[in-house]
Amino acid sequence: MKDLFAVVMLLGIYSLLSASFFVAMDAVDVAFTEAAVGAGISTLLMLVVITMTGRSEKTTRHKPWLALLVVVFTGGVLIYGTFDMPYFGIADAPIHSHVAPRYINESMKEIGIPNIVTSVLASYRAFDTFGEVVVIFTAGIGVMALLSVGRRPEEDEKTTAINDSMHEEYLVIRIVTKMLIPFILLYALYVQFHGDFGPGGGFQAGVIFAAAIILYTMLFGLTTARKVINQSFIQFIAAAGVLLYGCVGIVSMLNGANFFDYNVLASDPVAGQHLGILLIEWGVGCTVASVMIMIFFNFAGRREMQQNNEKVNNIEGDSL
Amino acid sequence: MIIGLFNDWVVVVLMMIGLYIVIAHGNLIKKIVGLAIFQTSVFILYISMANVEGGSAPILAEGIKQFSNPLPHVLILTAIVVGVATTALGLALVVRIKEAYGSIEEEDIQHLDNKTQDETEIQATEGDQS
Amino acid sequence: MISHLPILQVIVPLMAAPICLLLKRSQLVWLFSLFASAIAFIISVLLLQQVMTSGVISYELGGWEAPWGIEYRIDKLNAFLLLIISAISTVVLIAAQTSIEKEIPKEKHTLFYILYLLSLTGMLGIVSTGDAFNVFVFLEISSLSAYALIALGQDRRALWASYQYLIMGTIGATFILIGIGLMYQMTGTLNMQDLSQRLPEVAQTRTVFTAFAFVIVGVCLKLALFPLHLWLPNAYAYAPSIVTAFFAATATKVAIYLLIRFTFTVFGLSFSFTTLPLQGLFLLLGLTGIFVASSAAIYQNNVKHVFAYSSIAQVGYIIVGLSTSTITGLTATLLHLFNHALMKSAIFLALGAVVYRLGNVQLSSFNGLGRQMPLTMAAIVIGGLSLIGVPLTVGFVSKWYLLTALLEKGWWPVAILILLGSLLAVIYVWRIVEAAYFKKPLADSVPVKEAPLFFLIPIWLLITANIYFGIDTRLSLQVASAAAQSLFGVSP
Amino acid sequence: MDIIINISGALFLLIGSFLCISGGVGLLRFPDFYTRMHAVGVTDTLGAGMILIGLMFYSPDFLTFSKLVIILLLTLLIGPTTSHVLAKAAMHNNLMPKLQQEDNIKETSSSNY
Repeated sequence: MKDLFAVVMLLGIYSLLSASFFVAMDAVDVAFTEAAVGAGISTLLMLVVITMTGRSEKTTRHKPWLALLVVVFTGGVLIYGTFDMPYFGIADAPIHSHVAPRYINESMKEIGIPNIVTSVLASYRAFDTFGEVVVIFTAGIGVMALLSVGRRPEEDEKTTAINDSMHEEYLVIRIVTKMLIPFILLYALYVQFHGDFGPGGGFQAGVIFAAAIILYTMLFGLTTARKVINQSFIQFIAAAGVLLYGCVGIVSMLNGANFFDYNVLASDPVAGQHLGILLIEWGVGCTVASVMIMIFFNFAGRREMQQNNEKVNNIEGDSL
Repeated sequence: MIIGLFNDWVVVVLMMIGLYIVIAHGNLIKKIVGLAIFQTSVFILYISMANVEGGSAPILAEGIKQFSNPLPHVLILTAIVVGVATTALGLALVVRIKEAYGSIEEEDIQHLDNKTQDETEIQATEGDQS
Repeated sequence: MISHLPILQVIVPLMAAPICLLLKRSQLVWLFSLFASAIAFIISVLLLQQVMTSGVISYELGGWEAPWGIEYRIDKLNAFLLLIISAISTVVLIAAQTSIEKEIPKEKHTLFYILYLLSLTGMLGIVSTGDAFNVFVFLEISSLSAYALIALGQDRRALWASYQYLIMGTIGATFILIGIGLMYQMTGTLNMQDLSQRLPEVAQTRTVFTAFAFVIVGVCLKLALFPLHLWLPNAYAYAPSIVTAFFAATATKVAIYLLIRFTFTVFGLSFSFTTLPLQGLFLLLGLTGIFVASSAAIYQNNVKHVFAYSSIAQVGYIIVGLSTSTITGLTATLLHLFNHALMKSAIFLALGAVVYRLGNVQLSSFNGLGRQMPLTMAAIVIGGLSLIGVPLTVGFVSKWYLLTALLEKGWWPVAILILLGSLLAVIYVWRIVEAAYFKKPLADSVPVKEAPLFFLIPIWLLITANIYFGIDTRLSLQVASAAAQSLFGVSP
Repeated sequence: MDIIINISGALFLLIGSFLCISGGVGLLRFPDFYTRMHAVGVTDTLGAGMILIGLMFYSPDFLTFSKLVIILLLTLLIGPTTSHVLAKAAMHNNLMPKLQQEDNIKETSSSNY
């Protein structure tokens, strides 16, 4: 498969198939995230990178026999390990009998949320999710450190010229997107607050929100998108999301309980849990949305810089 | 036996494919694709571990008694997000490598590195003689 | 507030990172991150005292008790590592602002400090958590920020080194994830303490054996043990000097901590050293690592490469100490963790000063540096001596305990090989000393002044610590032996 | 009464699945990119639409019914747009449709692109 474009498309389809596979395995939250994050964002980023680095790929393999040997050995060890694993779907496997029953039976009393995954994600193991939000924040900062481009003054008349030329070319898709974007944003907010009752939550909502804005940026051009959403505001939201998440923990610490103990946040414990989970889901949603937008703006900004450099070189080339 | 462990063998095969791509393919983007496949296979391992025969999704509703285990789902939510973070950072590095080296093939980069390595050594030896 | 110390240790640098993003100006951000790192150091000192007096501290996050919620368990081993990491990060941060002026473009300074704080958070999080999956999450935080920090290096090879480190690091982290998954599948719990109680029943199954193999390989990849060390030399040589100084002293130590934690606490001593021939494997890999890395260090002409290879050799010493699996052996390992962190951060900070003045670290440009930068070169020489293990320095103490452990075990051939390994170290340190003091500077090289004050204070702080702990070993020895005994289940 | 609902629901589902199968077969059999895209267009818009209508008959309460209506409107809006953009992108990369009379070699090479 020499054409990278086909490879990336197949990866997108692969993620979508694995998302539907997770639905078949009763893992609805995971399927939602895999579809939104795996099929959506990573395929999109890879496509942006391919426009910058070219689509063809050399087919010389790098020491294939050594690779095959290592892989077959690791696979062999793993297959050796699978023989004593509990069979697929058996109810009395160790993981269903030790820690999980408490989550399934008591979570309604202790936290009062139908979606057990959200209650485990946000309350029992809230620190894992906090670590995860920091991972997303680190990725955003890392991509910014690598790809951020110093902004030079924009010439306004040049941008409006591009806008008009793009207008007729993308007429149909622009009209449809103008109709769609408000509904996508509304859907993102629905997913954000529906996380307690059905599949959904901060991550999926953040990604869908970012997808809507990325769609706008792709069609209406980076310069107009930068006017609509300025970069420093997005960075502020990313930092604010992480700080909001952390402050919920600090408030519960100041009230005398342990870090991330929501029982002390409100008068009675269950209301405290609801408030805590709502706040941290909001923090997660803000951070994920702003980081995904930040990452895409950095990639697109880098691509724009490369194209300008090529234009400048061509102009110098012609004028020589 | 076969049906019981079928999921785990699928996981092992996917893992081997992903690992092979990462090691054998020279193109940097192909390596990241291999990494993504390698990570997705781990997700399938966790989720097939959590599934209970005849159980429904872990959302409390009246009338449903048997649920699949919510804990691996939480772990995998974290792992997916970590996977995407690594992919985003890897792709940012690929863009910078393309700008710096002009190519994203492992041999070209290795070749250019060895060339600069020899140049510095030649300068060093001249420095010693003078 | 005293009871919240374990979580504050991780939260302080973690919350400092987004705040730095809001502060924007790099001078202010530098002071703020130095302040945050200093607080983390103070907390780790308090924690160490608390642990030494009142034993293990357990802190349940979210108020849920152990196997259900996440639990922070701080015992002597954690507290010792937390002290090393936060101390080194505070000292290295002092020299950060002056060093990155020459190495990182102006607008990326704030992002550098944020990534630095995040990698510090990641490492503190790995060391202090008692939950297996939480280790993976914080491992990813510290690794992601490490990839981005290494890629900030000036040389274009930094990008390629960071990419290779990303691929190897992600494979390592995913191996650890597979290992944790298999362990979880057989026991049903993620808490390390709970795992160590429930694993013996299922210890003889093949799945637990595979889980153990995968976790060990994943951690050894992060550890840069001999066959899996390919990413380390380039990553440390081409990264900004401050990043190398910080990671050389802490990143491998955290991975060694993970190795000790999984082999001793989670899987139990009997299981780890009987089923997998771990003892022989570690001994073999450690020794080959020492000899291969030290001999490779001799032929490098980039001084950072020399000391990167010597780091791999020092990891070899640590793994040999671990393979003895006796109390004195483990004490020697923990001592060497502490001493190696002091040595390597001092040397790499001194190299940072050389890069600040000269711009490159080629051995040829070192000629005649002894007279031009006397204090910096003196620091490198003392660091080199303590690497070899000359008496009155920290290196001697850990070599001494390593040798006694080996002789106690009766492995006198291994002891001789260790001494031979130190001779190799003499050769590559001598090459630098000879270039710096006995060679005339090159004709075209412009004479350089001494390193600025901001470099000299941390360097000489570490060098005095190098010598002080070489003489008065009460603190490091007492904590290391107490930690070793607690790991062996012998109450001190 | 519910027998009629069941039968019509099953009927719609049957038609929908038949359309999807025909789209799939079309995808394999048609020689050229644009004809293949037509087949996919059929599956995407009509096939999915029919299945959704069939599901509406089986929906237990009004909430799922209204959700299904919204999904149907969405697919009717998005399906044709994506086919349009796909065709425009193909034309943009100068991939000429395989016309009946001229069958020169250049096209055949590019058509199985």
